[in-house]
Amino acid sequence: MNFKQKMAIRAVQEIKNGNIVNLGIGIPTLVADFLPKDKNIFLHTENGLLGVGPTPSKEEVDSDIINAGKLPVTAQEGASYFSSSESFAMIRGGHIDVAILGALQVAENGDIANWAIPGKDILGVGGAMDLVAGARKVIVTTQHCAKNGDPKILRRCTFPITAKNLVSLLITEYAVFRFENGKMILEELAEEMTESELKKITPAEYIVSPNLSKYQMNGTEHLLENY
Amino acid sequence: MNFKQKMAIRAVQEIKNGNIVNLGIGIPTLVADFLPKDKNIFLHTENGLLGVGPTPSKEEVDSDIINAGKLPVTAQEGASYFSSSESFAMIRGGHIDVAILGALQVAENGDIANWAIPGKDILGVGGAMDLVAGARKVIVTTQHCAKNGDPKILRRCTFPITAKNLVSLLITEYAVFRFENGKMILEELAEEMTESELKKITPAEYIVSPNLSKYQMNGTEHLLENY
Amino acid sequence: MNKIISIKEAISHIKNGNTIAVGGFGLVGCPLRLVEVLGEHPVYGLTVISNNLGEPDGKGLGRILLQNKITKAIGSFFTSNIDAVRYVNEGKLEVELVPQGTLAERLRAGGAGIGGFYTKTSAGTLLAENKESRTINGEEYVLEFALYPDVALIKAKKADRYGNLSFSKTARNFNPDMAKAAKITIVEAEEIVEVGELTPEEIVVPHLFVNYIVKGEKSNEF
Amino acid sequence: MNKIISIKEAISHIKNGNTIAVGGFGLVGCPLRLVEVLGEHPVYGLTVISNNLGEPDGKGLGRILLQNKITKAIGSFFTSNIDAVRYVNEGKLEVELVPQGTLAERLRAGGAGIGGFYTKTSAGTLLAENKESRTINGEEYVLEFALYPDVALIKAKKADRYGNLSFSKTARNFNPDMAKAAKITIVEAEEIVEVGELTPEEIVVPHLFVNYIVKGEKSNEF
Repeated sequence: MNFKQKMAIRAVQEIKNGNIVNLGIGIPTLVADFLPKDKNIFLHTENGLLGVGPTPSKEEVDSDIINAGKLPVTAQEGASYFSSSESFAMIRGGHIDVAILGALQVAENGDIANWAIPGKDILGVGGAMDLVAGARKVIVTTQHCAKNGDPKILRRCTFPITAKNLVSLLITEYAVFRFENGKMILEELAEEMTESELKKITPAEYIVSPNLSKYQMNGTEHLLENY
Repeated sequence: MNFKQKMAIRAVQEIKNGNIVNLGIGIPTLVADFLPKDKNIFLHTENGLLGVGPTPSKEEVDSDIINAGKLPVTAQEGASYFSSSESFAMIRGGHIDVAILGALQVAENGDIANWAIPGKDILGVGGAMDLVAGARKVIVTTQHCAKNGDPKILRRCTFPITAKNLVSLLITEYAVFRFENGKMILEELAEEMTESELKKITPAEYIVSPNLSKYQMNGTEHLLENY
Repeated sequence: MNKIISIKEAISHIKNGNTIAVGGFGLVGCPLRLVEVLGEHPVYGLTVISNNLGEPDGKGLGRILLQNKITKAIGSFFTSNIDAVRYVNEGKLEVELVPQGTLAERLRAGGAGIGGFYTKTSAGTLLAENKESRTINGEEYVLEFALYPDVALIKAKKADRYGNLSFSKTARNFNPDMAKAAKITIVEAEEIVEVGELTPEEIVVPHLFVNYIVKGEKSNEF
Repeated sequence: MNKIISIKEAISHIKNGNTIAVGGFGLVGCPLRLVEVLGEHPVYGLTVISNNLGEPDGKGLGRILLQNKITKAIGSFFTSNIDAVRYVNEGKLEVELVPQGTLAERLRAGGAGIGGFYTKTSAGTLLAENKESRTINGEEYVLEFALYPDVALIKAKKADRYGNLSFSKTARNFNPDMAKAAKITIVEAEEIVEVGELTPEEIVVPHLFVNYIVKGEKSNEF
C-alpha cells in the first residue's frame, strides 16, 4: 500500500451515495480508482462532462473526450456534456457535493494555496478558485511536507491563496484534520505517527479531537489488494 | 386594404434577408402574414423558439408549441427551442435584428411607453422592456391616436416608459418617422394625409425630411390581394 | 438514491413561508399535477416565483391563489389572471413585477453562483426605481440580484431515474432555470425512462440539479 | 444568406488589433484549421481570449504566438505552453489571468447583454486585487465585467446551412459561449449538413449566433 493510495482511500470515505464529485490533478485523481461499486457516484470534470467513466483502452481513445487534466476518459451511461459556462455554473452554483484537490499550503483558518508560488511566473489558475469557492465540501489531499521538507500545514499561507476559509477536510499521509467554526481539529492519526511527532512537522495550531482515532479505512483496505 | 395590414406591410419593408425578428402582440403579429417568401426571415418568440412557422390547423395544434401571445404556432425546418434565460440572452445580448412592437405612447426623443397606464394596476410587463433594450432595431407600429382621440405621438411620454431613446422607426396609419441622433424625422406620409393635418394630431416636434415621400409599399401591395 | 417518489410525498417538501418557483409560460410547461396536489397540502404564506399566476377560474397556480396560500408573487405578467388583479386590489397579494428577461436571468444567477448582475433592461423606468444603476461602457445598467427558491416545481418531457431531463418544445421555458436555482427541485415528468435512454445530446438538465421525480402526463391546456 | 465561405475568406475578417476568442480546452474543441490559416494571414497586435495558448512546439495557438501576432492573452492556464511563459518573461506577451469559471461567465455575459456580475470566485485572492467587491447575503463577491470579442473562431461537430450547431462531447467547452459573445462568429464544422438534419434537440447553438461557416475535419490531437 503506498501512501498516496491510502490518502485516496481515506478521501473516498467522505463520498456519499449519489454525490457529485470533482477530482483535481495528482493524488485526487487516484480517488476514481477506489470508488465503491455499490454506490452511484458521479464524477464531474470542469471541461464539460458529468459522468466520467474509466480510462479507455488505447483502441477506445476518443480525442473528443478528455478530463480537466487533458487525459482521455470515457463517459458512463447517463452522462451528459455541456459548455464551460454551464459546467462552471454547476461548480459555482453549489451543485458539486465534493471537490478533492491538492494543495501547496493549507492554513489553520481553512485557507488554501494551490495555484501560485511567489517569485515564479503566475500564469495558470484553471478552475481551482471556482472549485474551492463553489463546492459544498472541499477536501484537500496533500503530502504533509514539501519535497524539500518545508512544512505545508501552516498558521497562515505564505503563497497566494486560492480561497479563504473554505477547506472542510485535510487529508495527509499522517493525519486527517477537520475545519469547523474557524478551528482546525485533528481527527485521525496514521498508524506510524504520534501526536508529538505530528506537532513538530505542523506549524498550524490545531485542537486534538477528544475522539482522536486511527486513520479510518473502514474495512476498505481490501480495495488496495489489486494495487 | 385595412390600415393595420398596410402598417404591417410597411414594417415588412424594414426586414432584410436573414434577419431575426421578434413580433409583439397586436398589429406586429400581422407582419408574419406578409413576409416575402423569397427571403429567409426567422421569427423569434421569447418563450423559447427561433423559427416560428404559420398558425397550425385545428388538427395540427400541439399545446406544447405556443408563441408569446399564448397562441398555438408551428416550428419551421431549422428551428430550435431553448430555455427562457437563453431566449432572453438572445434578446438582451443584441442578437435580435428587429423587434416590432405596439405602443401606448411614443415621444420625439425615441422614448416608448407600452406597458402601463397611470392609475391602473401595473401588474404586467412581460418581455417588452427586454425587447426594446436589446433588439438592434426597434420598430413601433401603432395607431396615430388613441381610441378616444388622445394623441399618442408626444413631446414626452406621460405614461411610464418602457425604455429611453431606443425607438428606431415609428409606423402609424398616417406616417412613418425615423429617429436619428435624438431627432424625430417625418419620412413618409400616407396618401390620404397632408403635412398640416398630421401636425394637428401630432404634438411631438419633428423635422420633415427633405426626401419626404408617400408611404412606401415598394410594389408589395399585391400581398394584400389575398386579404 | 431513488429520486422517484409520489406526488404527495414530493409536495410535503414545501413548508409554510417557503419561496417556490413554478415553471411554465401560462399553462404550457407548468407542472399542473404538482400544482393540483399542492392545493391539497396545508401550507400557507408562500412566495411564488412564476412568469404568471395561472389563468382565471382557478387554472394552474390560479387555484392555489384562490386558496389564499400565496402572499407574494414574483413574475412578469399577472394581468392575464383577473383573480390575481383582484387579490392585489384587495391587499391580499403582494406583487414584485420583474421584466421577463430579468426574471429568467435572476433565476439563472441563483443557479450559477452569481450574486447579482447588471442589465440594461428597465434602465430609466419605473421598475428600476430604488435600484442601483451603473454606467458601463457609456450605457446605463441596472443592478439585479439572484433569486434562490427553496423549492422548484418543474415540468419535463422525460426524466431518467438519475434525474436527467429533456423538455418538449416551448414547454421548456423557465423550467431549466428554476431547476438550477432551487435548493430542492421536484420534476413532474411525462415519461420516466431508464438511464441511458436519454442520449447525452437530449439531456437539457443534467441530474445533479434534480432531487425528486414524480410521474405526470402531457397536458393539452394553454 | 449563404454563410459557408472559404477558410481564407473567413480569416480575412480578422483585422489588426482585434480581440479574438478561440475555442478549445487545450487542443480539444480548438478550430485548428482556422488557427492554421490565421497563421498565414498578415494580421498583428491581436488580443486572444482562450483558456490556453495552444501547446508547446507551435501547436494550435502556440504557432500564432511564435509568429508574434499576439500581444495580449486573456485566459486561465498558460503554463502548459512553455513558449507562452517565455514570451511573458521576455516582455513580448501581456497576460490577463482569469479563473476558468470567470472566463466562461464573462464570455456568457458578453453574449447575454450582462454588463458585469458578482462572483465569489477569487474573493480575497491576488486575482481580485484592484477589483471592486461587494458583500451580498453576508458573503464577499467580486465584480467582473463582460468580454466582447470582435471575432470568435469556434469548432463544431455539425453545422447546417443556416448556422445551427452541434458539438462533439467535451469538444464543446468554450465554443458556445464564445459564439454568443463575439460580434462576428466563424465556425469550423467537421460536417456541413442540410437544414433540418439537425433536430431541434441536437441544436446547441442556434443559427442567429453564427455569421460564417467553414469546412473542417475531426482532429485527433489533445
